[in-house]
Amino acid sequence: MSVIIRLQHEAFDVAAETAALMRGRTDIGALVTFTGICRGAENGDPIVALHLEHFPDMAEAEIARHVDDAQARWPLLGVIVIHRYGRIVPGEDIMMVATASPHRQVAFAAAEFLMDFLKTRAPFWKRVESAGASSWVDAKAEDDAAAQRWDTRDDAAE
Amino acid sequence: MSVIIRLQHEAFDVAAETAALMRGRTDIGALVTFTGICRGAENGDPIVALHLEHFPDMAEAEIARHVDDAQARWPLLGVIVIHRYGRIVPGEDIMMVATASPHRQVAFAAAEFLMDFLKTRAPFWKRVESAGASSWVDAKAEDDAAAQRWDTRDDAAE
Amino acid sequence: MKLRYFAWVRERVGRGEEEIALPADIGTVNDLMSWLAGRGEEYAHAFENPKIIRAAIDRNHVRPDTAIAGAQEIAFFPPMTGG
Amino acid sequence: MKLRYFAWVRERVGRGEEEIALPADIGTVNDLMSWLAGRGEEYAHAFENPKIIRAAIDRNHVRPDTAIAGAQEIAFFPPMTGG
Repeated sequence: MSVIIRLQHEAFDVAAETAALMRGRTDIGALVTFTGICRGAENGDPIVALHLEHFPDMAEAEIARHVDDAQARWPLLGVIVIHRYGRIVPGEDIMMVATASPHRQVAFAAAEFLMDFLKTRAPFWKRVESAGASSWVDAKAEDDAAAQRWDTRDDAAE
Repeated sequence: MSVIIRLQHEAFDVAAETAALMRGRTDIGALVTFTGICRGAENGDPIVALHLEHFPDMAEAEIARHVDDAQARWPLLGVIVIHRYGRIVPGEDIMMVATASPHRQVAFAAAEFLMDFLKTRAPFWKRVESAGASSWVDAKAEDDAAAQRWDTRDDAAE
Repeated sequence: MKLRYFAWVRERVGRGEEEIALPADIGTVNDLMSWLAGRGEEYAHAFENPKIIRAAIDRNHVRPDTAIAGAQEIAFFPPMTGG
Repeated sequence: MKLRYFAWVRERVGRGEEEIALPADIGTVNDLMSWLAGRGEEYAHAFENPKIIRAAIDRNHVRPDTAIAGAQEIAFFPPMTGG
């Protein structure tokens, strides 16, 4: 399986990343990509930018653990996870996940699985910069609930 | 909402299509794309090409009905459905779905919903061209089951 | 009445569409498939297992027990395999 | 022992990391948070509600009742909001 995990400040190009994953292969029948984009408002209030803080080594290790877990659950042929950090303005991409498989259900399930874990377990924190103010984004209970639906073992740290 | 539905023989460019959907917008926080790709083998046997036959007017109407249904279920900001017909060789894209929303769960759910219905209700038929033979692809019971999970009313024609 | 055939139904019937004047006593889609099956060897082959054939009236999926009264166009085809 | 702080825990403590010699009687992550809360106003503020603070030992998520024996590095941070 082809796995790419990258943490970077720079913008990424979803098409170039997935093209590299697919190149020369004819065993992939389904490709799902998720792109998370910085919105121009949070809870109705306009924002100037998001600042993403992260814990570099742990983030990479934690993502790799969940990619391994996804591989153990489903017959995946390729996975890409790219997550940006630093200052990101509205309209810019924040992160992407791509999953490739022979069949669509596997690709969708793995992409949702990885997203649910990135939201709740990958050590990234969003701070909102708005006109004259700055505040940390609160974690959402619905994200924890979404991640818990994949739990089959009682090894969650939260 | 921005909706693009296209049936065409020509190849499409997922990145160009989604870029057009996102252009100038800052309300989209989540973009999910699904790409269906022609594999080089079906059930372990190598194939030369897929031939996609379709019922043009009905296909477009049927896809539009399911896009309307998806919009009624979820707060979508954009949907793209492009499906090719004619001869397609291994490694080429067959079809794509893209769904855009403020939040990821909606984008994932709508993309899966549209895929399940495209598989079972959109009038397309795949014929496999292999060395010296040609055969129609059988419908899969698992695709019907996948589509039925969205049924809340008893209006399915099958 | 315009009839249309797709995929292996089309291949077996030997044409993609035709105009046919139907007898007045054909009530449902199922009745129409039975009547078509009696029109010759190629139709008998195409409609030998009507349970696996899907139908659309005026580009809407319909059940086999749907009345055909008022239909402009009826299409017959195998279960779909797009996507 | 190396301690690391992220997001508003870092902002309240006033630094991103530090080396600290811990008393021998600190058994768990929870014990460590209680002890840190007693180190001054900024720590008291950071750890005023330990229930909402997450911890990682050597870059693995751990529960608050996890023993810290053998840890090289312990990190404290709010619930994550990436993705």
